Amino acid sequence: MIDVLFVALAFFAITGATSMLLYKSPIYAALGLLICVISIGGLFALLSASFMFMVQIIVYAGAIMTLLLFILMYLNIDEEDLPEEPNRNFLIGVGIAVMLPINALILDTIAKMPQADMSVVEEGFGGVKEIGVLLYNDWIIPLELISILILIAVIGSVVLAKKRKAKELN
Amino acid sequence: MHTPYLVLIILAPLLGALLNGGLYLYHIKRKAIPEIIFALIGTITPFIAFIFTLLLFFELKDTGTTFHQTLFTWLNINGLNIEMKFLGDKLAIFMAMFVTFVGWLIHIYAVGYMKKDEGFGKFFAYFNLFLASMLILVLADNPIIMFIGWEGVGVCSYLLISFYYTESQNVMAGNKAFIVNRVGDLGFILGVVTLFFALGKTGLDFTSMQENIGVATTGTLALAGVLLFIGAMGKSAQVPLYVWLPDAMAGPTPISALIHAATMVTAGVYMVARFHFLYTGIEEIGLFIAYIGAISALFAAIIATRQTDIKKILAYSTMSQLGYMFIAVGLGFYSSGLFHVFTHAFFKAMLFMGAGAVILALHHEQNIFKMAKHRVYQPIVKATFLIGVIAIAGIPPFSGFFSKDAILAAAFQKEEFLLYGIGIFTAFLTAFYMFRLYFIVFVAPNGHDVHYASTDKTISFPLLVLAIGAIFAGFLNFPAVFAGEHQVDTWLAQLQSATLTLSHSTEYILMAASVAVAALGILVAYIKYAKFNLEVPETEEGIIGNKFYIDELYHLLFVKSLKKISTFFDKVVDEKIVDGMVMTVSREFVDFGKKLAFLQNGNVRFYALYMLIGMSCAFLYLYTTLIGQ
Amino acid sequence: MTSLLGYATVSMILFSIGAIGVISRRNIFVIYMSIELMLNAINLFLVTFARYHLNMDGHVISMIVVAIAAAEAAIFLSVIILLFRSKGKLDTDIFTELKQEVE
Amino acid sequence: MMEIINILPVLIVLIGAVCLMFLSMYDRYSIKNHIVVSCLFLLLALAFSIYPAGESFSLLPYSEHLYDLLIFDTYANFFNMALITGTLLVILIGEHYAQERSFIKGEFFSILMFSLFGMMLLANANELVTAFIALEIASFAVYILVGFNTENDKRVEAIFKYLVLGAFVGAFYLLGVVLIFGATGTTHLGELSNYITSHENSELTLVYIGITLILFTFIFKIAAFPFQSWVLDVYRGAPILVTAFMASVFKVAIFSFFLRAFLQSFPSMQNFWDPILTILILFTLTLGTWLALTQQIVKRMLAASSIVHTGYLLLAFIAVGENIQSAYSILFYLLSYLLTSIGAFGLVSHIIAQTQVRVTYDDFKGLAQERPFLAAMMTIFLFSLAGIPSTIGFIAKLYVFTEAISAGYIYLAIYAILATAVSIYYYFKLIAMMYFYPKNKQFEEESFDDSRISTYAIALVAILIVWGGIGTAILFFIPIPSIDGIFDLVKISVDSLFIR
Amino acid sequence: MGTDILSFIIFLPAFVAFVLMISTTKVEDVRNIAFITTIIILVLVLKTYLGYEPNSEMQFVTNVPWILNYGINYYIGVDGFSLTILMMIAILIPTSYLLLWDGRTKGYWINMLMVQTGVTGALLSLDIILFYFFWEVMLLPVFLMIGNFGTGNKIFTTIKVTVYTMFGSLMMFVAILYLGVAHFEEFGTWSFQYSDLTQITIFSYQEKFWLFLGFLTAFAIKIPLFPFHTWIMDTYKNAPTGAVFLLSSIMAKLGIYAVVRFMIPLFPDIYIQFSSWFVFIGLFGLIYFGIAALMQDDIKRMFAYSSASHLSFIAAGIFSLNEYGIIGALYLVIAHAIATGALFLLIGVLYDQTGIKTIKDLGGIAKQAPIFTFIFAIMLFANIGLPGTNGFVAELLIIFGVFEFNQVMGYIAAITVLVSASFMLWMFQRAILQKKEGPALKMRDLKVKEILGLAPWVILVFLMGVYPEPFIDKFEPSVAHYLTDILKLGAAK
Repeated sequence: MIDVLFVALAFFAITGATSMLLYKSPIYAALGLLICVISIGGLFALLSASFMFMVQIIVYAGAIMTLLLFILMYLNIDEEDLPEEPNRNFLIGVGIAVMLPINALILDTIAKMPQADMSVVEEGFGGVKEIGVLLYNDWIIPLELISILILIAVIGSVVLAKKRKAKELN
Repeated sequence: MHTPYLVLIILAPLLGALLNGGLYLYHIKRKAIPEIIFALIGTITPFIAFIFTLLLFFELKDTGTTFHQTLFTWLNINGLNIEMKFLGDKLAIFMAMFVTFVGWLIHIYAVGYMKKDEGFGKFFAYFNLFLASMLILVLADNPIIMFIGWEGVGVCSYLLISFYYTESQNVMAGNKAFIVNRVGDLGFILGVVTLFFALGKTGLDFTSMQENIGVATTGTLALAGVLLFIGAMGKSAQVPLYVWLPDAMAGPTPISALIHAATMVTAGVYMVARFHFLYTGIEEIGLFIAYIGAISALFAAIIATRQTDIKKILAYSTMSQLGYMFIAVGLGFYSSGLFHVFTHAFFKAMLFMGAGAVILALHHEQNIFKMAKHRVYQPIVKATFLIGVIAIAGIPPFSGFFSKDAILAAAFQKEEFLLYGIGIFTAFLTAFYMFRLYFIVFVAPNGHDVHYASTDKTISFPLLVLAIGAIFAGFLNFPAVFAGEHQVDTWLAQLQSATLTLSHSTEYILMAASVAVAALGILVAYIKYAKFNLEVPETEEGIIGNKFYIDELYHLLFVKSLKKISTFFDKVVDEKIVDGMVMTVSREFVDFGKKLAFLQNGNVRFYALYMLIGMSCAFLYLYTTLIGQ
Repeated sequence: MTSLLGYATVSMILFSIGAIGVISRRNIFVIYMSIELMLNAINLFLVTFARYHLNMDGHVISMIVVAIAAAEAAIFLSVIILLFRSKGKLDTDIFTELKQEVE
Repeated sequence: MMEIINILPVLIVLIGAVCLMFLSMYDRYSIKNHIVVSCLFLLLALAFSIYPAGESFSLLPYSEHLYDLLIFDTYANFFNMALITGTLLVILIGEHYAQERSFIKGEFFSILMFSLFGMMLLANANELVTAFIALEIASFAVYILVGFNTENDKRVEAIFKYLVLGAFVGAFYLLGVVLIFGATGTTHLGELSNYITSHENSELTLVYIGITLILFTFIFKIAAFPFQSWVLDVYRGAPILVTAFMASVFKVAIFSFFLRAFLQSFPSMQNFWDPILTILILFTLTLGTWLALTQQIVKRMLAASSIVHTGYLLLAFIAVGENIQSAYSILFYLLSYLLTSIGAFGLVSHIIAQTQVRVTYDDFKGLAQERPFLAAMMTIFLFSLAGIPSTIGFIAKLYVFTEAISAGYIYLAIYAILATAVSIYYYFKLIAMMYFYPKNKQFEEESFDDSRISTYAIALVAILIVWGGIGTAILFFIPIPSIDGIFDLVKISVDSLFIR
Repeated sequence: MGTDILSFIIFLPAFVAFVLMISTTKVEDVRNIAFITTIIILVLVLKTYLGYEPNSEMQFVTNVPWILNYGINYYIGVDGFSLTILMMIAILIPTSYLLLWDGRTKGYWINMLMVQTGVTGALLSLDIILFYFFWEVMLLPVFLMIGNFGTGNKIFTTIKVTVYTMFGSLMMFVAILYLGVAHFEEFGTWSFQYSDLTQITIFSYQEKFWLFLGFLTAFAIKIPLFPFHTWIMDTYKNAPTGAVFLLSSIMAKLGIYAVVRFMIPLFPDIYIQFSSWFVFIGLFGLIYFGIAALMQDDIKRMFAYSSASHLSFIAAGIFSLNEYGIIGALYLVIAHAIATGALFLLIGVLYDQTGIKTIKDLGGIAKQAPIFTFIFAIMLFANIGLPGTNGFVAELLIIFGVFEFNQVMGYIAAITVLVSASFMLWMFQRAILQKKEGPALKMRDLKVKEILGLAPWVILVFLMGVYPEPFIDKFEPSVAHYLTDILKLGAAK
């Protein structure tokens, strides 16, 4: 059962990713990414990371993808604006060739690692409570730093995106 | 025996040189100084030198002990101990005597000759300087100090020859003289160095050398001997280094007289005599020297027969007389050689002066035929000139006869009949071309009557003095055949030169022969030139007239080729090869950098691609190390 | 099947696809998405290891990664807007003004 | 001493950043005010960081709250001082530029402070993820600074490239972290080192891979081959003030963390990467030299030459495995490079503050007649970059090469020396431009006021550089702190890494 | 001051130069102040010279730490060699000012002062890093001088010479560092004092060889020896008179000095082993440059070749490994410095007046300027080693040395008597003598000031030529010390 689910989700994730890679139009690409992200969320669930599953669905599928699509619409790019990509496939080939050693090495090493049971754990793992406890004790500093990071990101996006001309006038 | 006078002999003319030089600069920069002052300084200082020499001479005559004077240690490094020291033995004093004396006379002569010349003061500065360095050469106690004088006379001759430096060929002649002399100096230095090490670093002064001469092997000594003789060749204008001598006639006549007659050129002979202890050890080198001398004598005599320039003729005759001297010293008859130097000094100086006087009277016309055309009547000059010619031709009892005859006899005694033959033939030629000169210049009819031309006192006085010398100097070495007792030979006994041991009869025969030859030469000259038609003058043509094309040959061999090589080094080797390589490398380096612009094509995706490629290469390495292990 | 290796493979494949996307696509949007994808792959990896070690630090870290991704998104999208404003196109290959100029 | 003192500098900078952020909301505060405020905060922070300087310590304050994620030791303190000083100098020198350029608003300084905050955290970070966040804070701030002038296409392009590549490499860093976490179950440097020491090599494969990936991020940030491509474009595109900041301060910050990681946690594995690093150094030096040779624009030339300097730093870095001395040399070189590049870039910024044109070599013609003082200063900076004696650059090179040689990397050292020999060409070319050519016609009517803070700051930097190069050589009978003072500081800083 | 007199000598010019730089005084004042400074230094050096006892010890030593961590000291002192050359520099520079007197800018004089500090420091420093320090620093003012006041293709020239020479000195730099490291490895302490570095014993043959080469590159370029000479041609041609004077008669000599000071003690055995090669290179250079000089048309370029020829000869003497050779070389260093320096300065005057430096366009100078010609001739004869001038003593000794080293090479060495004479006299004939109208008429004779400036040189030329012993006594012990103690022992080691 689990295996079937895993295979299915993995398949969806990879197809989604591939379609993102292959589709010319950004919309389709975004949708492909969306499928991929959601199925990754599924995999989180399989790994009994229930909280992360939620985060994945809400933040990614919800927030980020929506934002992305929104920008897409906002810029309403029409077909002729899209760049011609003559040598895309060739580059993909090159990319695969280049990425192979990295994958090979990492996976080879991981295959050597001792096996462990990856079945779903029911209690006390990956829940909101446990993570919360962990987050607000051991990881408080990174959390705070993240807040600062996001603050900077906000300022930055404001600074960058705001129309300066209007400000110059008055 | 220590004496304070030796250095004074040198200092006197040196001081004169400095004074004259300083005054001359003042003269041209600030305000003019009358010639008389220069003249006084210039003539008195040699005289002082002469007086001191005379003093020493008489003292030496009485005591017989040689003089030394050490001023200071010139150099002292690890065995190379050179004292600034002067040696007044009989040889040196003998030489210094007539050098100062003749020198003094020539100075006086120069006063008259250089009158009204803008470089008057400069001339006397050079002149005194020349005399000073010549005296250093003569009185030096070791070859290094000797070399200072040796080079000194060289540079002075350079300065004097290119005295009228605005004419480029004068300067050229000066350069030629200097460079050719330098070739000789090269030999001299190397000879000294070789000798120094051959003798195991035991001092460089003549006395110690003489003591340690046994240390060295004959081979090295022979080498040193040859090298030193090369030096002599340069100075004394022997084949093959004689080429500078004729050109050197570019200078004012007193210079020719001083340089060629009395002093500089005889330095070579003197030096060989100085190193007699070296040459007595190596007979074959001596023979070599003798032959070089003989060849030079003959060669010069032959050329002289076709020359038309009066001074060049005299120059060549000088060269040939020097040849005689080298025959003598080469064969070990040092005293005879020096005796010839001595006599030759008188008559040759006189001849040059006479020539100068004539030239002066004819407004610097030197071609004998043209001179003959508008000849003037200068009785003193004519008479003295005749005396000189007779003397050099070797007619008894004039001085030339005794000295030359001794040399020929020596050659005969050594059973070097070839040398003797050459010598006798050269004697014939000498008589011939000298009288040719005399007849052309003074005798041969030129159609119109000659008017009297007065001669300056300062010119005629030295001429007369020298004439006396030319006539009677010979008796100083009156040979035994005439019940003489060889004063000069005995005086120079220290040289251990070989002595004539021929039977009187043979000597008589030899004398008769040489006299006969000389007479024959005069006769031929008389027939050919006494009634010579000046309308068709001889010209310097034919192989002899062109001095066997030796100058051209040298020019081709050394000058031209050297210039070519020089251009090649500069333009090709340096600019093209060495520097070219450096510059090319750097330029290529930069250009290649420009080719790398494609790495900076500004496209993000490609930057990312480089990164990925780099990473995956690194991972390949990791794969081999981590999984491979 | 649901082994460590399986999950690792999946996430590595996703990661690679992301990387390849960055170098092969000219559309800036897609490039951005590819980077997001890489981050997702990393998250998956993290969670896998968290499960493998039963160590929930992995979850926390992946959360942080999500947050970073979000921040990146903010900047990135505003830059995209800027780019579109300046050139009216979303083609990486036209943004090469800064390339090396050779005389 | 009280623990609070250690944290204060970081805190002050953070507070300053926030204050400036609020300040920038009001238009009535001019740029000058912002400059003054930020300088005040920086000086305060500097004071607090200098306070403990000189003594060797290493502690984890407020362990129960911070959970040892941040470490405070002399090493970090040294870097804090360097970073704060650097930023201060950048602001002071850039004062002229900032006031002349309209697009620079109050936010600029706030973001600058934020990035400084990130960098200081980076120096203090004791855990991989924290470090990454700190790095991201710094980088994000710099991204924004780079693209600050949004009206200028070049700026936009620059920020775009920097952002894409930064994020791209960041992903790899995270992958590395993941792998390390997967292998060891921790990301804490201390525990990591324990894990490494307690296991033997065969079990550490994954860790090796992870660290390699982290190493790549490091190399990317310091812009060595093959990650150097972005430098020229971004440095060229960014406002020159920001370029100065990146080239000097940011580079130092990057080193701070990675050097700590390599010295503290995986010293035993150091030599594993030597072959890779060797190749990287060779290529970095060569490529940097070639790029620098062929640049027309002075800014780009300085950027390219910074690649070469990275090469020297890596040379010292590779030698760390053999002798710890070269770690000192890295710190010293960083210090010298910090001063020098701030000086050089800052001076260019000061020159182009009023005119747009002083960008290419030719534009510098005749500067000596025009503004002899600035020309002289520039000459000093270039000498220091070229490592001419009597500048601090020479001492730094001496230090680095000596240690590299004593670590046995003689051939690399010779190669680096050759690179230096070439570098003399492109540095002296600029000097020749300034001194040996007549002044350009087009600048003659311009009037300059060189009696302002920027100029004094530049002079200060120049004096520091010369003093660092000559030390007490001339005044050997006057007891003033000499180069040895810096050496000792560097020593105890590095040694404080090994206290526990 | 006291024992720090040397430091004072070194740094006074730099200090004055700095003050003048920041002060805004007129050119005349700057020049006068600079001149006075050099005079003060001359006096100090004279004081040192008289205070020096002729033995092989280092004297007037100052040794204070500079960079403790690396045992780099501020370590200066004089021995026979450096003292003689120091004296030379101190005499040459002020008089050169007198000939450069008019028509210079402020920067010119400041640079001159800077160079003086550089060369003096390099000359006196006994710590090898300190030496390197000054060795590099002394190049920078020359770089500026050529670039600013040069003629022709000056900027290319100045960059070329800088990069070329710096390349060499960087090679030396590596060698120096390697030595320091080796010392550290053997003794556990850092030190760059050459006396300590000579103690190192752990080197393999290869190492020594390469280190030797590293040093040689620097010095061979500076001297210059045969394949490394191409930079001097353009430089001497395009550089201003002052720079050429400094380069030819002072800096090149420092190359020679450095060979004696550092290469003999550091690598005695390599030195001995390869000496024959270097003697050969020296003699080859002597003849090669001599011949190449013959056809030069630019007078400065010709002198570039002639100095190269002489310096190669000096190098031959240095490498001939015996007292005659080395003493002769050092003596020629001084003689050549005086002669060539004077000649370059005179040519500078000539160029300033007539504005031409091609030999074929010159000529007829002697008529216009007799005193100029007089001094020119004296220096020329000194240059071709005429007996009675100092050049002769030196050349004689070198010939002796080379001869003792190897008889055949000795014979070759003697060719020096010919080489320089030929092209010098030819140049003299065409450029100075003869009759020429036109530009030559613009030539003025030397001013009294200039004559006074050159007078000491003329006197020295003859004094050192006629009575060399006292001068040689000053550094003979050091040479002996080097040969017996250092060279032989080092070879044994």
